[in-house]
Amino acid sequence: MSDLYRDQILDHYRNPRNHGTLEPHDASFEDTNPLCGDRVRIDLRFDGERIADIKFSGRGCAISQAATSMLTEMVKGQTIADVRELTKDDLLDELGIPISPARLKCALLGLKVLKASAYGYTGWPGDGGS
Amino acid sequence: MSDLYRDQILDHYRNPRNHGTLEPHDASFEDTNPLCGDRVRIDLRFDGERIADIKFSGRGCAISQAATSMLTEMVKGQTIADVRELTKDDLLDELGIPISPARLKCALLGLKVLKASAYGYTGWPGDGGS
Amino acid sequence: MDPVEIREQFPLLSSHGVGRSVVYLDSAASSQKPAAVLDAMRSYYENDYANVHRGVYALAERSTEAYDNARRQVAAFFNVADLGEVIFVRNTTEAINLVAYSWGLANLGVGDVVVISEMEHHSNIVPWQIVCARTGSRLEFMRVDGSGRLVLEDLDRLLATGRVRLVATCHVSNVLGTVNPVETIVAKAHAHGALVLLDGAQGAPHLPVDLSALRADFYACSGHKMCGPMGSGMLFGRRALLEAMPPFLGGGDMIRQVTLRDSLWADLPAKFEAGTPSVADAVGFGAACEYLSGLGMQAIHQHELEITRYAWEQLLELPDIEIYGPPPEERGGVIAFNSGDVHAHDVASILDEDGIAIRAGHHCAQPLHERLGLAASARASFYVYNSRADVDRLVDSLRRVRSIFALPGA
Amino acid sequence: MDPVEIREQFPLLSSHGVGRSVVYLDSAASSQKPAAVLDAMRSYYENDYANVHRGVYALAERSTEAYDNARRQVAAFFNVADLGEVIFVRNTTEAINLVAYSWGLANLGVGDVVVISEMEHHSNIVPWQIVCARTGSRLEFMRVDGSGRLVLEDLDRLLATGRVRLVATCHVSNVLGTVNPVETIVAKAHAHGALVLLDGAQGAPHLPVDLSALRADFYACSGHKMCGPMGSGMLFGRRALLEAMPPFLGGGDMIRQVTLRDSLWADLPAKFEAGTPSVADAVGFGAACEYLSGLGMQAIHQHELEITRYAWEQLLELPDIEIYGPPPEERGGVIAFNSGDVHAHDVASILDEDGIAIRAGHHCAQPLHERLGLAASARASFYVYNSRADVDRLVDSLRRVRSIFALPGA
Ligand SMILES: Cc1ncc(COP(=O)(O)O)c(C=O)c1O
Ligand SMILES: Cc1ncc(COP(=O)(O)O)c(C=O)c1O
Repeated sequence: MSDLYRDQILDHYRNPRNHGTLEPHDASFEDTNPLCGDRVRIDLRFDGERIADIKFSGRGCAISQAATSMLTEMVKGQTIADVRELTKDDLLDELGIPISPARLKCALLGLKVLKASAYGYTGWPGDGGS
Repeated sequence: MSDLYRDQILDHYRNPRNHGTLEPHDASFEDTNPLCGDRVRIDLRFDGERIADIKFSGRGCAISQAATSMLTEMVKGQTIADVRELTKDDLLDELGIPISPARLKCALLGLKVLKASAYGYTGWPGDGGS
Repeated sequence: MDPVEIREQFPLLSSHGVGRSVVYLDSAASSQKPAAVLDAMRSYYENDYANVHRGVYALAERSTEAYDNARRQVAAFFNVADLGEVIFVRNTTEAINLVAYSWGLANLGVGDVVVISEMEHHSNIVPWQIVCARTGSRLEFMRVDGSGRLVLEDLDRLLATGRVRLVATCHVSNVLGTVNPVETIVAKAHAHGALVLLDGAQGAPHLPVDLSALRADFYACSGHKMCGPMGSGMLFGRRALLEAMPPFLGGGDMIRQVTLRDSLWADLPAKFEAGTPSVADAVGFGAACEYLSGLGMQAIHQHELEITRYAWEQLLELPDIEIYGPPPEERGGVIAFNSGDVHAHDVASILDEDGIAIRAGHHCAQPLHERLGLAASARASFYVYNSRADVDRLVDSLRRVRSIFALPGA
Repeated sequence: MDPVEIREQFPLLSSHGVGRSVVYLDSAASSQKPAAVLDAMRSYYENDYANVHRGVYALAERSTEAYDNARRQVAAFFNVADLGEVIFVRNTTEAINLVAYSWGLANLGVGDVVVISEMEHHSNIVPWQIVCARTGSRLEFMRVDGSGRLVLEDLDRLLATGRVRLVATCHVSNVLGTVNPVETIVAKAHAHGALVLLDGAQGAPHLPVDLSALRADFYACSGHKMCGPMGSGMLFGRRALLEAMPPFLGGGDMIRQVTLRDSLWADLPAKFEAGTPSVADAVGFGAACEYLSGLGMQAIHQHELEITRYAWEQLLELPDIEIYGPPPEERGGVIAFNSGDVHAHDVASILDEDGIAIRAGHHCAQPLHERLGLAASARASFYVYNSRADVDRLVDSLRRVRSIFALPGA
């Protein structure tokens, strides 16, 4: 019916995985895509280097919310090093739909927030002379 | 040889009539065409309403200087009312050459100065509730 | 007016064009161009090209004549008799900034008030924020009521303080479509000694605008929204105001005389057109004005009223559609809406799959969306080349949106 | 490089064009356009037209891609890696005013000095007069020596005061043709903590310009002088400076977030491009850069050196010709001159009768003409489509001027 709005995307949009907030959390970050008003927040709880729990909240288009939902499933149980290596292509492959340049910012908002949230916990790459 | 630079024009340019200044004078005005740097000054001496003497000075292109020279011949001995009625077409007819829009300001600089000079003596049309 | 015939005059949309199957409903952002406009520009470049002003050779004279002629065409379109009152600018945004920087910096001070409204485009908000901050003057607002109309009591209340120097508001809202009561606003402001700037970006393309009758002090618009090229726009200003204002941009063509220490300004309109103007874009703008006059602005307005009413009725057939702004007879050819809780970007993406071009987002009117409690809206806008068939395709595709998102009733 | 062949690529000048018999020697004012540039613009309007930014439909994406691509082309032409450092403007004049208003108003104060030179175009004089007057800073000058070169000792003396915040000068003079020692000027200024703005209006079209190597802080140029459309130009600025500067024009596209009271600015380059940009003109500008790169900027420079040397030699064969500025090997393709005491306007009018287009007047450089003790000069300027045959026709026609005005030796 739609190249973009496949069942998997709509399913994640209607039934977001790992939705909500974590209190207390070890790290949290929120950002908005100013052009469309999409907003995503991600809370993380760590077990050493490993993501023990992750939850996201926010509002926005189906693409940004579904992509973030799928992203939380991808990284739950992974290490910070894994998150660091995650590329936008990894996420786009997982989404499996043709994202046009104008919608790219929607699709990648969650990833941007996740990275910021994880780096907020460990320090940004390049910080502290590492 | 040239549509614009006919003998009459060149003659007036090389041998300007009524060239110089009048001291004392009854009226005098000077203006420049800022775009090309042409400058014309006209001095007038009146005998009642009649232009008893007229002299012009300045520098500039052949068109502006020749046109002013011809103009002084046209108006010497005329009344202020005559000057008031003089139109740019009268002067352009007298010049008798095809003046392009870009050179119009050159051709009409002297007329503009003459009118300002004469009005400076009698007051501008519309001044003083007349 | 037959939009199907008119469509053939627009190369992109015509039956030979790449957009022959596209339903273009984003003319409020920018309109497509008729061949007449593109041809006029090309012909200028190929037959009359030179820089303008001061050149004594034949090409430069033809180029200057083309520029002057474009100004006459634009002035005639707006019924302005004095060509010095028509300043060519890049777009509405530059026109408003010109007034803000030139008139605003010179005339606003502590205690003075500039009034805008909640429904303004960012281009009629940000320049006033900048200038008010610089001059210590205050920015105040007319609110928008529940039906998308300006709350004129706010204007009365503000004017009554005697502090208002300028009222700057849009002729037509680019989101709500509201046609503001600009004659009333002008009369009220003038009665209190305040000037009026109208942002005509959405007015000039769609309504007959007679600037002699309207008596606004400034009027700004964009050529690219009215069949003209990008890079063209107009600032109209009353001569006495423009003459009293200091220049804005400094450079070639706007001066009478320059010494190392000082300069004398040129006469209007050159005083506000520093540097080499975009003559080609002005020529295209002039041709666009001729084109629109040929169709007739009253006929264009009528056509838009009809298609907007039709779209309004058809859209409201869909459950859960929310339309913002006043009823069709009080608006220009713009309808902003949301479909259930589907995000406007998702709506626009699905419509795009069906070849329907609408805009989604805040349409450079964030404060208005804030006021309406919305993150975004979808917006369909209509122009001379849009037909009822376009509306039907829009509505069909919106049904598909509903079914994809499984909205109740789909 | 074969100018006769190149001429065929310019519709106006080609053997089918209205200007086939015209000798166009006014490219310093504005260049003619190759078909490649006009075709790129037309194709954009006919196949990819929509407003840019934020549109999610296919046309808007193509339009945005066309705009981004144009910026990549212009950036590549000037060897700029960071696209955020390339701001599209209407022309050189707007670029310089942008720096004057944005950087100048924020950074200049009482006691500060801006240094320009006696050979500047009004566009690089008037903005600094305006901003210095507003900020209480002082405008100082490098003089021009008898051979038309900048007196660099003036720069040294002024820099030594420690007061100079900015040195703004032309890359190439539009009257004298002087190619200024811009590397030296940049080094001197930077050594004293002053910034450098180069007015590249006459540099960019004629010389290879590598902005990574040059290290100027700002570089301004006009597309219409380099085979591009009117309405296109570039301001290059170093990222750190542009980021620290407040915006200039306020409106759509240059903001990240707007509330009624406050705004957050967008990232570069959008921060300095308020309102709907002229994408079509940017596309044409990009195509012009490609076109010039295809010919090769080094080859263009070489061609101009040769034709200027030839013209110089031929002109000096005429008695009473006075040429202003340095010898041909130190200049761009511009020769300003006077023929005996014949006024430059008369020269240009007679040349026009012979189909030869030159400029006459002060060329927007009144202070320089004052300095040279001239009311006006005649100016012939050369570009890629000019050949030795054009020079020969110029010289023949100047002989006619002499004979009409019966100059001695005619
Ligand atoms: C040296 C110089 N600077 C600035 C300008 C102004 O260029 P524009 O009119 O395109 O803004 C010119 C051209 O006229 C020039 O030659
Ligand atoms: C009401 C209104 N004002 C101003 C603008 C800004 O127009 P431009 O981007 O052409 O400067 C627009 C269009 O986007 C508009 O709709």
